[in-house]
Amino acid sequence: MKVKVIVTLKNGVLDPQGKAIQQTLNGMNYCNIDKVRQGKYFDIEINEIDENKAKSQVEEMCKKLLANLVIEDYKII
Amino acid sequence: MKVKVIVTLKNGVLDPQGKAIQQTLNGMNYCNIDKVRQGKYFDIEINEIDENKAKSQVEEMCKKLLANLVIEDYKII
Amino acid sequence: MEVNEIIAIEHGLKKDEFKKICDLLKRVPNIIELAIFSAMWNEHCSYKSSKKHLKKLNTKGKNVIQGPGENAGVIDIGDNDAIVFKIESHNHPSFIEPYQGAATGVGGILRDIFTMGARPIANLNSIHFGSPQHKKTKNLLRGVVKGIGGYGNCIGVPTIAGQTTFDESYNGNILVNAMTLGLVNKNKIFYSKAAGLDKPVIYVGSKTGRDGIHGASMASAIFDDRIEEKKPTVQVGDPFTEKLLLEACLELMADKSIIAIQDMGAAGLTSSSVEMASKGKLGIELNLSKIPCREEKMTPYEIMLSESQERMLIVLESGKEKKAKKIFDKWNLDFAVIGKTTNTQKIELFFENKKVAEIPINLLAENAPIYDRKWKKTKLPQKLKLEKNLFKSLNLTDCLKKILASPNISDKQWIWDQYDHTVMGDTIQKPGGDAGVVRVHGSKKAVASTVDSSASYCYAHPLTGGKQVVCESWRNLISVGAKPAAITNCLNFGNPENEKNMGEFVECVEGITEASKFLNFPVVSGNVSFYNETKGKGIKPTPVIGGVGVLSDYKQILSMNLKNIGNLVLVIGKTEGHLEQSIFAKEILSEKKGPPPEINFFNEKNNGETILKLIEKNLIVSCHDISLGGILTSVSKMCIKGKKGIRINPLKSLINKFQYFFGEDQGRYIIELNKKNFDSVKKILDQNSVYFDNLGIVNDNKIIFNNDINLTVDELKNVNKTWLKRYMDH
Amino acid sequence: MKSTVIIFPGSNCDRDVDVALKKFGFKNQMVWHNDCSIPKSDLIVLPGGFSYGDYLRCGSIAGKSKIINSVIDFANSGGLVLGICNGFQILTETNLLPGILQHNKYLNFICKNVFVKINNKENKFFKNIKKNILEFHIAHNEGNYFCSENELKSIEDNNQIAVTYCNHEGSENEEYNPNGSVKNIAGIFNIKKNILGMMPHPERMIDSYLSGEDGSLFFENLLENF
Ligand SMILES: Nc1ncnc2c1ncn2[C@@H]1O[C@H](COP(=O)(O)OP(=O)(O)O)[C@@H](O)[C@H]1O
Ligand SMILES: [Mg+2]
Repeated sequence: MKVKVIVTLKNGVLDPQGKAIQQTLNGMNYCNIDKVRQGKYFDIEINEIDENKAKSQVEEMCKKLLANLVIEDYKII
Repeated sequence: MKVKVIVTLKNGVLDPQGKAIQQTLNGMNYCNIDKVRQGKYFDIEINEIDENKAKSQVEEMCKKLLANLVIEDYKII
Repeated sequence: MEVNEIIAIEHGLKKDEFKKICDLLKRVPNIIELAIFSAMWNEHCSYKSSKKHLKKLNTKGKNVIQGPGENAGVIDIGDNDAIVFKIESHNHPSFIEPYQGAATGVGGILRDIFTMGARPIANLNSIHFGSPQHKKTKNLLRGVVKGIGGYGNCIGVPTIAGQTTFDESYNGNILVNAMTLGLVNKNKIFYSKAAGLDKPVIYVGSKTGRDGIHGASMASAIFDDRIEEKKPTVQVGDPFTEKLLLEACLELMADKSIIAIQDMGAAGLTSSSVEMASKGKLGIELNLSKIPCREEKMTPYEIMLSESQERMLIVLESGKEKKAKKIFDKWNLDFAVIGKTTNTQKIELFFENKKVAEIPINLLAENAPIYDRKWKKTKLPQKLKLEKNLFKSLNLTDCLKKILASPNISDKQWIWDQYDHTVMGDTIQKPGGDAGVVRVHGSKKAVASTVDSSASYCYAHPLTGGKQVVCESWRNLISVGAKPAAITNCLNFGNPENEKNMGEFVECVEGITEASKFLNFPVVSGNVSFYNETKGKGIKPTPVIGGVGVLSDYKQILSMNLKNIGNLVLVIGKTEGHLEQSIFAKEILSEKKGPPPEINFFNEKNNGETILKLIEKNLIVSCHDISLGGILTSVSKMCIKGKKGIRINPLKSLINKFQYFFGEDQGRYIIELNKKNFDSVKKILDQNSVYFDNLGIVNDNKIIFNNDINLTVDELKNVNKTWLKRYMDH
Repeated sequence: MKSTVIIFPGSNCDRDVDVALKKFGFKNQMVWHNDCSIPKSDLIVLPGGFSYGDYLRCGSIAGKSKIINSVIDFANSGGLVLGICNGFQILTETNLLPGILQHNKYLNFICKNVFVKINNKENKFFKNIKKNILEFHIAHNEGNYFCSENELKSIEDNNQIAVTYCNHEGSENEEYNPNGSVKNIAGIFNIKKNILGMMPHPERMIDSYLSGEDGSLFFENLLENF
């Protein structure tokens, strides 16, 4: 099955790429864009039919590799 | 309001990062991981209360800046 | 699918070409065969419009080990060391997807170099964009620079020099040319000529995906409004895998297992397999079911046309498969035995146990069409009569500032700060000099390299322009103290089916040939990129010359930075004040007509060689060639780089000061020397009948000329440094 | 003195640092990431480059390689470990050093000379270097040091800041911060000061024909302190 994960920077962690995108958008006349934060998205194909098992395995992988918990949060969607 | 966007590589476009991550996970004894594709995630705060308007504006931004439609697809979630 | 004329045309073939294919084969090709023909007969692979003229190039020289025709050229630099180098274009893909287009351009040229057994030691790039005001320019520039850096930095090869220009003729068709130099033991060079029967054919590197299918035809397709439709053909580069492939190939090459090796570049597996067989006068049999594929259900058609990056084809000695596989396993790369060499002189493809294509190799290579395209000569434009009062309202200081801040003269550090130029620990002249210089690791020697082009000169008069670019390359090498050795060339032109564009090509090649013969500066490799046009409008003819020179002792390297207060500064070579086609004419007079400056081969050679003598005898401490913007621009750069000023002597010349200071006469240099060496320098210059002017004396921090100029070097620097940075930041 | 340089797939400064170590008298050996053990050494160097393509996060995948446990054991038993650039990123990803290196603030790769101030000389890495300000060379895309406020406090309390970006006179203005690092941090130690991670590449500054020679001071001193 497929498991989808989003990894985002924790609140308060500077996101230079997000900021640059926001500024570019403002420069392109999208003046109502107040904030952009960039994160990562993963599409994981896992050979496992039990949804709960798959998700808990992905959760483990997030903690061990996919996210750096010092600055990032993850969310399985 | 907040609009969330996922930008992924089109099917068939090489994803070297995803490949490296998959191999690493396999090496960490997650042998049932068949494929990983990495994409980008954006959290956009837009000063607009009408959801439809906000989304259609973000859609425009995706086409113009956030995604390179040559190799990427986008999805507003 | 039944193949017919319409399908052939969709594959980029002309009607009569399709007819010729059917005649040669004595049947209608199937779709796979058609695809193979279309790829091999494409301009990009067959050189069908250029071949006739490229034959004229001067490719011979004492130091030439390998001229054009291999993956790259090779020159001997002594002590068993050889330098492998080549330049290649990635123009069309970079316009469509600047990051990946430029990145895979760098990846491609790197593979050409290490395919020959050489470790890459330096990268260069020549990039040309539309007018800064054009809406696409900024993003294209940003993407291209990031792509070049992204690939080169990751693989760990320093980018040591380059060239960046802006001209509206590139608005709809940018140019991205990438050059790589590699170092190899001259007895351990690898070639692409297959030899021996029943030898295993090996596929290594990345898996094959559907990337870039029809890429080679795209590179030769004129851009039009339907460009969006061509998008999915862009490839994505993976520099990490390339780094592994580089190390794995060099490891395998250390042993005698490889008979022939060829990277899969344009037209991927098709051109690499056909070329290897063709060179060895052999046949080749491939089992496409064995190809490592990234995606499911790839068809033979897709496999043969895929331009997935980071792949190599190898003909191995029989029995070495296991050993080779072990190396590629270690580097975590795909490895597959996919076929063998045969005596059929055919390419035969099998898929799922069926033969799916069979074509005699010679039909694809030797029998590919060659065209003698019609071309038109460009007349030398008349000299302009520049009236005196044109200059009356001008002021030297303003002109200098305007020129230093103009897009083509402004400092390009914003670009090369993003390129790792110091990795490998041997860069002794970083970008910003006349040529980049890297030491030959572990030896006394060093190699200098530069890329140059002069599209305005070539546009005004292609013959003169062609000569000029070669001479400029030669001068840039001399200026860092290197002995010019050989060149590579990337010929970026418009549509060869257009007589004017074809004429530009023919005459530029003629000019390049004449200069290269006179200077004994042979062409050892190169690349042609035609169809650089949008909506019927071609780019200015832009032959890019990549020059390579050698320093026998790296300690003799010279930079353009002014060194010591009180030193004398001389202009070498005669200044006639040629303003037509100069930066001054364009930026100050808004004048685009007139001939480019003439080339005097004798002076060119004599001046250059005399400068090398001065360097050898340690008589001068800095040197810079005079190019765009003339004397004043060049000396200003020497001031900025050296953080020193100059007091310029009153002029003794008969021409007016604008002509003297901004004229772009060729064959000139500026040198700096200690006063005490003046007599020795003068003696050598006189003995060699080299003309020189006393330009001035180095001072602390001001550039001063009569009452006309009184600027601090910091002011100059600001003017020169801000344009690009500001442009990119806003 | 024996040193070991670990090569990861994608390392590209491994040869450069090998050359530098040998030039200043180390007996250096190279160890492949897939090896399981490290021969006896006095110093382990994690070199610069793009280990595993810098994919996911710089240094994150190298942090899962086979050899890394031996590096961790070596470090925990007090052995000297130096991470340069990508090596620094690997050290933070393995939690041998606190914090993380993010994308440069101005989003571009930067390759240039910078000045750094030595903040702490009570350790083997900088002990007898006479100068307080060194001219070093950086070349990175992700050198923007970040850590939480609590962490920063503990780093400061424990004197873990090794080198900070500054100008030639030692001013630590934001203007001289090339990548946006917290407190201009260019390099940090662990608490015990046997592990140093830093973004600058001393191995690129080891003779007068290169970008400078202050790297020589660094390596000479390192050898002396054994
Ligand atoms: N795209 C580039 N890549 C690397 N270096 C570049 C690039 N563009 C310009 N440079 C560097 O900037 C220097 C100055 O370039 P340019 O302004 O064309 O001066 P010049 O006319 O003296 O050659 C070049 O010698 C080159 O080393
Ligand atoms: Mg020059």
